[in-house]
Amino acid sequence: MIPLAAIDWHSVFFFLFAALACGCAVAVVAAENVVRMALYLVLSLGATAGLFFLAGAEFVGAMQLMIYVGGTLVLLVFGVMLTAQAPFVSIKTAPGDRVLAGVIGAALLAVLLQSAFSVPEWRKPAAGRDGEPAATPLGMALLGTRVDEASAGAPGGVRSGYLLPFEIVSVHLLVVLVGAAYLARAKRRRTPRAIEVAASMEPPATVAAHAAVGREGSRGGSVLAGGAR
Amino acid sequence: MQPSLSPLVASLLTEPVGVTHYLVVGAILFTAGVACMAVKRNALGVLMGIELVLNGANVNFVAFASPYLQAEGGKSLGLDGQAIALFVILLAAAEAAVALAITLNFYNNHATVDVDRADDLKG
Amino acid sequence: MRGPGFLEQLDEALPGAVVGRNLEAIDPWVEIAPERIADVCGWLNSRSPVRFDSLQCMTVVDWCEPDPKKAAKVSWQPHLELVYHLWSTASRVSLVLKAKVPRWKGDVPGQLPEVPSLCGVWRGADWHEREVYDLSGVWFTGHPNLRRILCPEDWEGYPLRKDYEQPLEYHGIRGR
Amino acid sequence: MAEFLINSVGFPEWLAWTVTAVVAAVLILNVIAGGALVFIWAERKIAARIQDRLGPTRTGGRFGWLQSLADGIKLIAKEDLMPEGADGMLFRLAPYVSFCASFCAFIALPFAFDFVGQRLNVGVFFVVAVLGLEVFGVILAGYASASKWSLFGAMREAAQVVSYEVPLGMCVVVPVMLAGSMDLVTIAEKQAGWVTNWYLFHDPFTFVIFWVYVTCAVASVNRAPFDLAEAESELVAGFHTEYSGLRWSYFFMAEYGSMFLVSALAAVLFMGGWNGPIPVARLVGLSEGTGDTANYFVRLLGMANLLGKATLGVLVMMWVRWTLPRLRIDQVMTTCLKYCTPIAAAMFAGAMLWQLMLPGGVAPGLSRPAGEIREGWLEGPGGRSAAARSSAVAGVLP
Amino acid sequence: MSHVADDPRIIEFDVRTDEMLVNMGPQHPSTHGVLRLVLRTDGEVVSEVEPHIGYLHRCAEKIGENLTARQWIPYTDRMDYLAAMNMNLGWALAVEKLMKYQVSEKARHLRVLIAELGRIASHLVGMGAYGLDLGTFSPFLYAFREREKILDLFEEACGARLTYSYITVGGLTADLPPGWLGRCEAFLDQFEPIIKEYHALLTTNAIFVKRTANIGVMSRDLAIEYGCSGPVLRGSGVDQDMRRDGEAIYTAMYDGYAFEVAVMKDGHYPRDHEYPPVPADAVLGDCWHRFFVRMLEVVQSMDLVRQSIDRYSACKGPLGEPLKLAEKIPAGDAYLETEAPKGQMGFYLVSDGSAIPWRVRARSSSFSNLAVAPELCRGCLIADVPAIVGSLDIVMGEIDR
Repeated sequence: MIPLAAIDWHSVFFFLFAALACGCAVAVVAAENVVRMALYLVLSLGATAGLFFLAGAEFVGAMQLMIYVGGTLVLLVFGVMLTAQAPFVSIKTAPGDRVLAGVIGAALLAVLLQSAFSVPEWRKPAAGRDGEPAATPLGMALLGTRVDEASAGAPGGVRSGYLLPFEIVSVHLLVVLVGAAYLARAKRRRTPRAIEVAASMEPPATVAAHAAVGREGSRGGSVLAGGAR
Repeated sequence: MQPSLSPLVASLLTEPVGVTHYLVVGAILFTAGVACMAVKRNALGVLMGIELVLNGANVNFVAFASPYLQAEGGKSLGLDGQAIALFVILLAAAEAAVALAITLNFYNNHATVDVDRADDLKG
Repeated sequence: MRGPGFLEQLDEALPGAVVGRNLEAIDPWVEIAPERIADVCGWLNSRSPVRFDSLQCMTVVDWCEPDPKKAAKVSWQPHLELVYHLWSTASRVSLVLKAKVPRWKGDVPGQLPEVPSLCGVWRGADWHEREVYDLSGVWFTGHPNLRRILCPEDWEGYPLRKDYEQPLEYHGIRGR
Repeated sequence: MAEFLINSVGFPEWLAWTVTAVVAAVLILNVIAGGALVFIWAERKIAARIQDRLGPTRTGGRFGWLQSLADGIKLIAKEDLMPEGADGMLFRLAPYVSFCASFCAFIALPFAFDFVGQRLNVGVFFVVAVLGLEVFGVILAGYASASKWSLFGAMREAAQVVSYEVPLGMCVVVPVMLAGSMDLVTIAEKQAGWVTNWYLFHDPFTFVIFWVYVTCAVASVNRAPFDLAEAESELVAGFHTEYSGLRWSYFFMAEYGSMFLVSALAAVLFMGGWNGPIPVARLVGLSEGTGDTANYFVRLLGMANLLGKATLGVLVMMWVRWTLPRLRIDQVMTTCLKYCTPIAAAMFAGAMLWQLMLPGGVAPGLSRPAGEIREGWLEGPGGRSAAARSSAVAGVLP
Repeated sequence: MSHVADDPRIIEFDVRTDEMLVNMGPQHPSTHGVLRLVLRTDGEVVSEVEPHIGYLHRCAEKIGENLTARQWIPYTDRMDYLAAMNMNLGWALAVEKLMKYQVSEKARHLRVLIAELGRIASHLVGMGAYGLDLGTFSPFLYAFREREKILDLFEEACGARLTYSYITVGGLTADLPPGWLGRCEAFLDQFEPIIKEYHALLTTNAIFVKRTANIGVMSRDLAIEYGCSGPVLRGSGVDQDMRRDGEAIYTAMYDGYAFEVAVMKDGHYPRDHEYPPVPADAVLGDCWHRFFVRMLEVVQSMDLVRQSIDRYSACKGPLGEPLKLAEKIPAGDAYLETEAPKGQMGFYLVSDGSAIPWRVRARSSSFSNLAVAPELCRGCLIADVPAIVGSLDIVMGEIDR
């Protein structure tokens, strides 16, 4: 039994989020139903955001939640719903493909794990944890000014920030937005709206003109009884 | 708790996590993503695989960037890692938008989202 | 343009369509040959001097006495009488048209009598004709969608006919 | 609290932190659950009063205090139905996804100086991001219910919430820009003092953007006149048509939780947070650092202040709901894309220029050489803790 | 998959979607009873609406063939149960027309009084329920609050709050209790300023205008062709009101009463009261105008009630007894349309000379008004369907009979 006092809660939460992230990632592969896949992906990416928070990258974590989970995945779920007709909700994978993917995946995982464990320094972190709030330096770096410690030793004192990549990404995003909107267009017939139908019909006779006609018969009653009245 | 399991669990829970831990998570996410791209026939499933792969890479970047996880005297990537992770997230959003547009267009034209049926260019 | 002169115009335009009239009744009416009803209404709607632009009401009176004792005393032969109440929005006058049709086509029970549909004249006739078909059992030829409207689609019989008998049960629900 | 436990009670550090965490979690949970009960009761009373009715009068005494509790018990006892064609797992999971999102956002919400679950230096961002996740529960509920009305509601909600996140984000950025920090505590502390220090009255642009924020916040929590996802006259009940019992009540708690959250966020971002219109604590000589008890009292006062403002926001939402008709989905989108977004963008630019042009503004990196900023950052006055860091940055910027 | 583009006006660029059949009703919060609308939708856009009616069919016409004319009065109550007084009146007048019977002068004015109060009550429900359809709850209760007061008056007069059977063949079942007129006038005085509140909450509310203006536009010809009537017809600019244009036996009831038909003439509504201006977006024949006509008629009916109170109290002499329960009806047939709140309510009566009619027929305004709904809803959004159907102000009891 481990004494509670000895438990590193940071590690506990790490394992919690790591298990959620990895478990849900595997579930994405295993799931047949595309909507469930989307749910697992959401959970996996959300848990990864938790890992980012634990690693001290709060800004990246919040970004991950906002853009990735809140934006991209809602878009993805939208796509799922737009195409979620019964036959496509779960397209079965051939068992052969599964086996092949399993083998290749296992091999890839083995290589990656080997490299992950290969550097001893990576396995033993310092006990004392002291991070810096990264949001402000990151924001400044994106605007072209580096204020973090890493830049202190750089020649000239100040390293350049990410202004150019930042601008490129913004323009890129704009282009992508336009492109995506263009791509997703499709020609389709539709029935004209009621307003358009009404507009295409002959304009209603003016009330005044109508009233003039209306004066011909004074009161109700049968057309045949006119003579008698 | 089983005595045989105890030392490992205890060491996991009591020792601080390092870069390696993150790398393992990243590797699993990456592998799951690759497998997803390979296995899924639904275009959106493939798209989800790509997201997982990018996310796995992101985990690595953040891990290397984090000063928390470094060994004594180790140098972290610092802001560079986080900035790259940010750009990856942004580009993933862009990629998802385009991929989704392609998928929807594919769906419009072929009435299916099965990527195996996208074989118009096959000789 | 009111009074009997209007009828003469109708006769002139469509000779033979008017087969009877009663101008002394509370609501004076004109009887039209049932097969000419669509022509007459078309004329009334578009070419008549008084434009009858709406069909207000349409109904069927079943002249039939199921009780044989009483039936012996009545002066009429069993028949269905279609009654159309037209209204002219512009001139604010009404017109009652009647048309007599046999209760069954060719006197074969179950064969509905046929009358031309007025849907082509007034679109509002659609539901009225469906209701008449549903409750009184008159088939309107040329109607785009002649289905039961108030009763369920699988209902049997025409409830507003005098000889209608309520079913004993309907989908397990006791009727009587 | 943890320091208090360690220093005064003599708890070991780990236990102190655990107890603190549990207490914080329970408190937040109770704020949502208990708050939802109170707000549901308030909504019924307010709706009734607006409509010339009395509302609940009997349960629990004169004003029907316990009405929502009684309703809650009824909901627990109610049969939990699931439609035949529903996707069982997703159907069961959906309410909890919604609720968790609403619940998680409270972690970063400060109730007073240091009265915060976890002080994040990206607090604003975190709250907005997590709040956006609530939509997932709704989408899942709509899809899993196997009902067309639910699906309509879910699709409307998805379209609406994702769209409104854009102007909402822009509105939120303005106070962040003024304070030079994304930390909610810092933002609120910057507005300490008289009412004129509130960002709401900082400049004309912030005043306008506050109202844009109100619009977007109401839309993003799906309240009338933007409650299209559950429009009862069109979609029966929208995404929760098929829900009953406890699961349905989770959606409700999530809704009221988010209502309170966006109101509290508005209070922190624009209305000084726990700093009242009149700095009572300072006027009577109670300010930070005059002793533990006094300090604690000041914070409690601040918390009451913030809760009051947030509750006011919720009450305004209720007032609006019982007064206005509902917009149509295309009009909702028009409001977002044609009005809110451009206005927010223009106000954002305006506030930025105001900061840049007028004395006392903050313009990082533009008015000072980069090296100077870096030096200031590295050698901030307040030591090396995270909180001190952010204040150091704020201090070094002109 | 190739799509043929024929008319650029009806081509839209969008994601490929599939049509969906949705049942709105018969258990749906906004269908005013048990109406079932089958919507064919493409996303939020409705391409076709098909009303299915008959869920409230109670064979009233068949029952009428087995009861005497006066015995059928309670069945007319259950047609437009929100304006039962006007239903009673329609049937009573139709029978009186066939019998060539004339009620006393006092009964005539009392009938006007009661019928116009009934019109106010019905329009209040129509207005409140329309707010409900558009997602605002409070006006509904404000409307019901005032309607309750009318129902209280009715209850005092006849003992019932919903199905009155008060106006009957040959007169009314009873005279008004003492003090009733004073209470009625007090109600009118109290009610008059409240109408401004309704205008503030609904008629001129920006969101309300957005939801109703230029929605469900019904051209004049369409309205006439479908036989629409009442506020639905007048909302399209057709100057027709049976109280003025109907048959002699009905218009005689309103002889000497001053009122102007609530219809837009030459671009404006009658200006005998302070009404809010017509919003710029509103098109003649849209939901807003149908709603507005109802609001105007409430004011108009209040005027008529005031006039009738004066005339009724000026009448000396007895009210007159209604006809016997089994009074024989002369052979023949008669059809009479009266201006009920929802539109022209026609009763057709065929008699073979006995006390029991040979054939009874009720032509209801809502029946014709609802029949237009598919035309109006084509191509609208789902949210517009309740807005359009609500603006027709239908009552299922009248449609299904």
